[in-house]
Amino acid sequence: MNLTRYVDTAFANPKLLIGGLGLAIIAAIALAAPLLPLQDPLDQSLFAQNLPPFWLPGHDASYLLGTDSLGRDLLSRLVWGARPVLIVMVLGAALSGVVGVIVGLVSGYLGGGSDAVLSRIIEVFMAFPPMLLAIVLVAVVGPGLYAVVISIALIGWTRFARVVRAEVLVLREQDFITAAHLLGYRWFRILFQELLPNIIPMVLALLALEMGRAIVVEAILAFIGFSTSDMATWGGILADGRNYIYQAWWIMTLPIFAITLSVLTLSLLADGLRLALDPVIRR
Amino acid sequence: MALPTLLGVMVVVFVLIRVVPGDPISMMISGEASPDDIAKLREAYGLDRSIPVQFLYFLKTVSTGHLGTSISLHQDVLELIMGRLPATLELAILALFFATVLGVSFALTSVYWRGRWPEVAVDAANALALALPEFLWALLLILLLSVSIPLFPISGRTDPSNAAVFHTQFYLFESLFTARFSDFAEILRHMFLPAISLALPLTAVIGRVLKSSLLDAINQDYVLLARAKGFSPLYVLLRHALPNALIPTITITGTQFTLLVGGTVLIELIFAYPGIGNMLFGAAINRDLPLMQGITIVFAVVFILINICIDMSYALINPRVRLD
Amino acid sequence: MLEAINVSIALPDRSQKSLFGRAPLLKIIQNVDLTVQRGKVVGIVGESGSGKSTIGRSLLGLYRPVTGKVMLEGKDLASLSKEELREARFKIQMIFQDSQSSLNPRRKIIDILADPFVANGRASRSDARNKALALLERVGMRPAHGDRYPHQLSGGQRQRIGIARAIALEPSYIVADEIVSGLDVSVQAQVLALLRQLRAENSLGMVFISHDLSVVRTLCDDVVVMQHGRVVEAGECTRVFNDPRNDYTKKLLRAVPLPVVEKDWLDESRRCDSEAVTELPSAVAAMR
Amino acid sequence: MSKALLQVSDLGVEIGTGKHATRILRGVNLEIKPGEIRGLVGESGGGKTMVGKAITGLLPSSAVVSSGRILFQEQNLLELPAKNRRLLLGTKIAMILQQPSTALNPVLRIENQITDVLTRRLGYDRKSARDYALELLSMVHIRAPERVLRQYPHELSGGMCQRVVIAIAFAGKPSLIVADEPTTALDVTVQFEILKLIKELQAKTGTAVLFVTHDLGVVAKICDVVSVIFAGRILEQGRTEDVIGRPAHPYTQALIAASPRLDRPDAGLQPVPGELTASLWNDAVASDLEQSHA
Repeated sequence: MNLTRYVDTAFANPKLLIGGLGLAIIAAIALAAPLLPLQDPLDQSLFAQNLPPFWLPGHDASYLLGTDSLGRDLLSRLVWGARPVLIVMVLGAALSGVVGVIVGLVSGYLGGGSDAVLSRIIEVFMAFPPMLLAIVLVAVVGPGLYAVVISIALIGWTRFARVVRAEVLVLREQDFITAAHLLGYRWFRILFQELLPNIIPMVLALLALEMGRAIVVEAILAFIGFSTSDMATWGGILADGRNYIYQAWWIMTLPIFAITLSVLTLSLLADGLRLALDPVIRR
Repeated sequence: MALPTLLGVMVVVFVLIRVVPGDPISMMISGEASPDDIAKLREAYGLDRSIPVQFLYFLKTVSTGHLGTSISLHQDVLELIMGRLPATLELAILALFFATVLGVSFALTSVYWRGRWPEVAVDAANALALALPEFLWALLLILLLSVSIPLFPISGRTDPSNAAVFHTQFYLFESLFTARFSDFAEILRHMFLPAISLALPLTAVIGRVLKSSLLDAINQDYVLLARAKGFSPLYVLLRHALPNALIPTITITGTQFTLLVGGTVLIELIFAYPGIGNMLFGAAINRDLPLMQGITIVFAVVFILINICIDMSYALINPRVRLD
Repeated sequence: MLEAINVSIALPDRSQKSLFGRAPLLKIIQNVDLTVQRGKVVGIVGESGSGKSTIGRSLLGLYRPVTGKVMLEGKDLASLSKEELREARFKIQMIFQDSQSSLNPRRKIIDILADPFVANGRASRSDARNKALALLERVGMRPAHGDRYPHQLSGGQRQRIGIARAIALEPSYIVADEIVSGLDVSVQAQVLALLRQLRAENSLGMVFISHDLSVVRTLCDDVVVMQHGRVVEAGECTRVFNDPRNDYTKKLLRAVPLPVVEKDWLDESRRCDSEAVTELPSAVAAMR
Repeated sequence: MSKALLQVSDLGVEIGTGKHATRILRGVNLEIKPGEIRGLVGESGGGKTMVGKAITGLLPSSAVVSSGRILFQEQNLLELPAKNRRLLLGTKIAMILQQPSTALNPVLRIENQITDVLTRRLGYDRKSARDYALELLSMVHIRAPERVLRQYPHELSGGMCQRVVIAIAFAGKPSLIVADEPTTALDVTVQFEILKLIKELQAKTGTAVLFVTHDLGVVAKICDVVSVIFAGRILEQGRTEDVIGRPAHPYTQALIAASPRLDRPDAGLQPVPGELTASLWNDAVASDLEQSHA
């Protein structure tokens, strides 16, 4: 395939293009944070509290997007805040994906007793409010980034498991699986060659969505003070801004904007992936 | 179906209590208690027995309707929860109402005017509502409708100055059914932002699923036949396509509604709304295990009840299920 | 020889399943006898719900009979170990009705045809590819079709791929389940011609399941007529079609609309005339 | 000879617009006289279903009529306002569909599905609508009409469903019924019963029928006249005994030769020659080009 065809394909699916680019930008900002000429995101300044961003009167040129209630530079905090987002997004989604896909595959493919047990476990997990699981987990592990990652996995794996199981149940009844049995294929070939390729596109789309959810869960846990406290987080800025909405509304607006944009990007990516990988829709 | 799930929830809750660091006893007592006292307390709470026996004891207590005593508030857990549960239920039901009304009208609008601008507009709104979780909606709406345009209050269930007397904890329903409309409006105004934030993601799910089921339905032969009877497009859509499209929508609304109820936890915190979700945070911060445990079980029971309701409404609308 | 001896099969009836417990078993076919010789085509005809597909699948060992047994060259399929059954299955293959769902949508045609060789260690990757190309040619398709995905082919082409896959491991018997029912007559004629040719080349024994009596008449040597899970009549095609003895067979034959104009075909009186179908050839002769 | 009930002339239908438009029908001419059964036979992709949908005005939203006229009782349907055209359906023109199991609404009782057309389109009140519904069901030889009225489609067999669909079609005493492959999904013995029923009701009411099918056998048994369609063009038409017995067009001949014959096992099954269909398609596409240049 040559370059122009790649370009054509990309423009034929703008959702995938925008989503993919957006994800790349988030990753790039997170990785490049230490290299950028920014103030220390943790540096406090009592003389520069709740400063507005550059387009509002009363701003300070050295704080482009203003400061929070402790006088920390908001631009810098936003950029550095992308780092925990990246960690949590990748690890959280990957962990939920791996656990969920394995459970879903086993449950759907083996059926019978193991399916009954696994389905029940999924149901039990879904009977808890997700936030409750996260809170209890933080109570066990203690606040921090890894507690956040595990919380995300604890909440997210059921989504993968349910969808994958349902899909495997449908695929299992298709004639091409019967044909595979008749041709003497062994279970690993049936699982990895016949079933898995039919599930992967959906799993990829779910992963993109899950990454978006991971960002939100991280923000929530940081917002209620259960995430890491030695890094700048978007949720942390939110929590700070929540206390000053009437005096300095921009503090909360900035991270909301960042989170919203990232989540939208990832949901576009999910839609784009679904479109791009479906052999029938694609033509 | 429901019982094994509930039992599973009990097991998880029981295990969680045991893995949370810190002996529940040591949290109940002051530092100066003698080892003897501690042993007595352990015995009183059954903690000296083997784990399976403890689990059975725990089940027995729960099955008699006792959820223990709150450590931080020194009150019966069930009483505490029952005092707050109505507020949460009202919020969830109001949100479900918003979501259904908005979602169904979104879907119908975009299918009826498909290929024209209302479809594009509704789809864009839907995609936005779907992508953002209730947490972000709550903060955004606070900024928009409380801070920049001060329309709605951002905390509480009613104004502290409000002297209205309620006989039940269901303030919204009580004021509505006793026709005290100014109280009703006041409470609704307080509930509007939290309910709408909770409702928006579900609105989008209902809108999207119903739309695709409707599009699916209008391509079916029975809709072609209905059109061949010479009915107007609106009648065909509402009478022939909608009932069929509702079947898959109800299933998904069910699972999503449990998510909505789960979402009340955070929304209540953000809006300082006095429901059980807000109470859960207090319990978590105070490490009030009996209270956390009680709230968890109540949430699980509510989830299971919702699923039963969904199954029943599903059977009501789908004649195939009724027979089986 | 592939035989079904007194086979009955019961499957769980999901529609009757209560919330708890198992679904009750429903007898799909009862006491069916069937013999397929190599080089012969046995047609199974019947209307929907007659159990004709179920008997076809039970010949492949996909269902375990409640009574009776399925014998492949003298061996009872149910008595075989899992591994022996796997080996035995290479001798019996299946072609499916729905060509779309019978081919993995995410694999290229060439891989679908090469897999049977690779999976069973019968050929190396590159060898298997050549064998797959040879199969494509045998079913009248071009090598270029190998690079496509199933959804990029027409229904008739997909059905050819299904046939190619079924003959890949050179089985002795093939079960073809309604394989032409979704196809246009012109495509159907091509697929049937292909089947005839393969059967002559490989002395295949074939079970041809169809609701279309005309197709069975043209393709098969023997025919089994099924109704409500039982065999109501069986025998050589010529005999069964020219001299049906069972009332249901007669009713079926009478209901087939031949492309011959008869003004009184729909008349009730004529339907009682059991000679009608056997007389038809002369009616055709008169028209010419 | 009586005057034509329906006269389709030079009907062209396209799917999509602009550069991506694909022609589905290319100048179709078709005439149906009152009270006759006109067969329209062809293979899938030939456009036969589109003719029926163009006549009823139920084309999919992506399809547009690009040329021609559809004169029904001397008014051009294509020039009628959409609403007036819709009001012909259910009263003057009715439809029977291919899949009886999906043609009825799965969540509505049979009673509602029959009476809604009676009350909303034909001016019956509730009471008389029910009586007439019972009458219609006995007309299509359903033995326990009272019970069937209370049932849902999934509780009925395919044949029973198709009888209900036929009852609905005949309810408004239409002058034209478009039957789109009405027996294809049915078992052969049920097909026989349904064909008999259609013929019987058609003879009794004098309704004209456009019978769309792929099955030459069915055409031979039920149609008075037949048109053969391929690549969106009518290749041959005439009295059924002529077209089936002495086909003039090579495509019709090939189609007949390809059909398996219960009565003559050694005949039939001659694959339609690829050159023939290819040249027909080429002709069709060439005519498209000519038209777009003109």
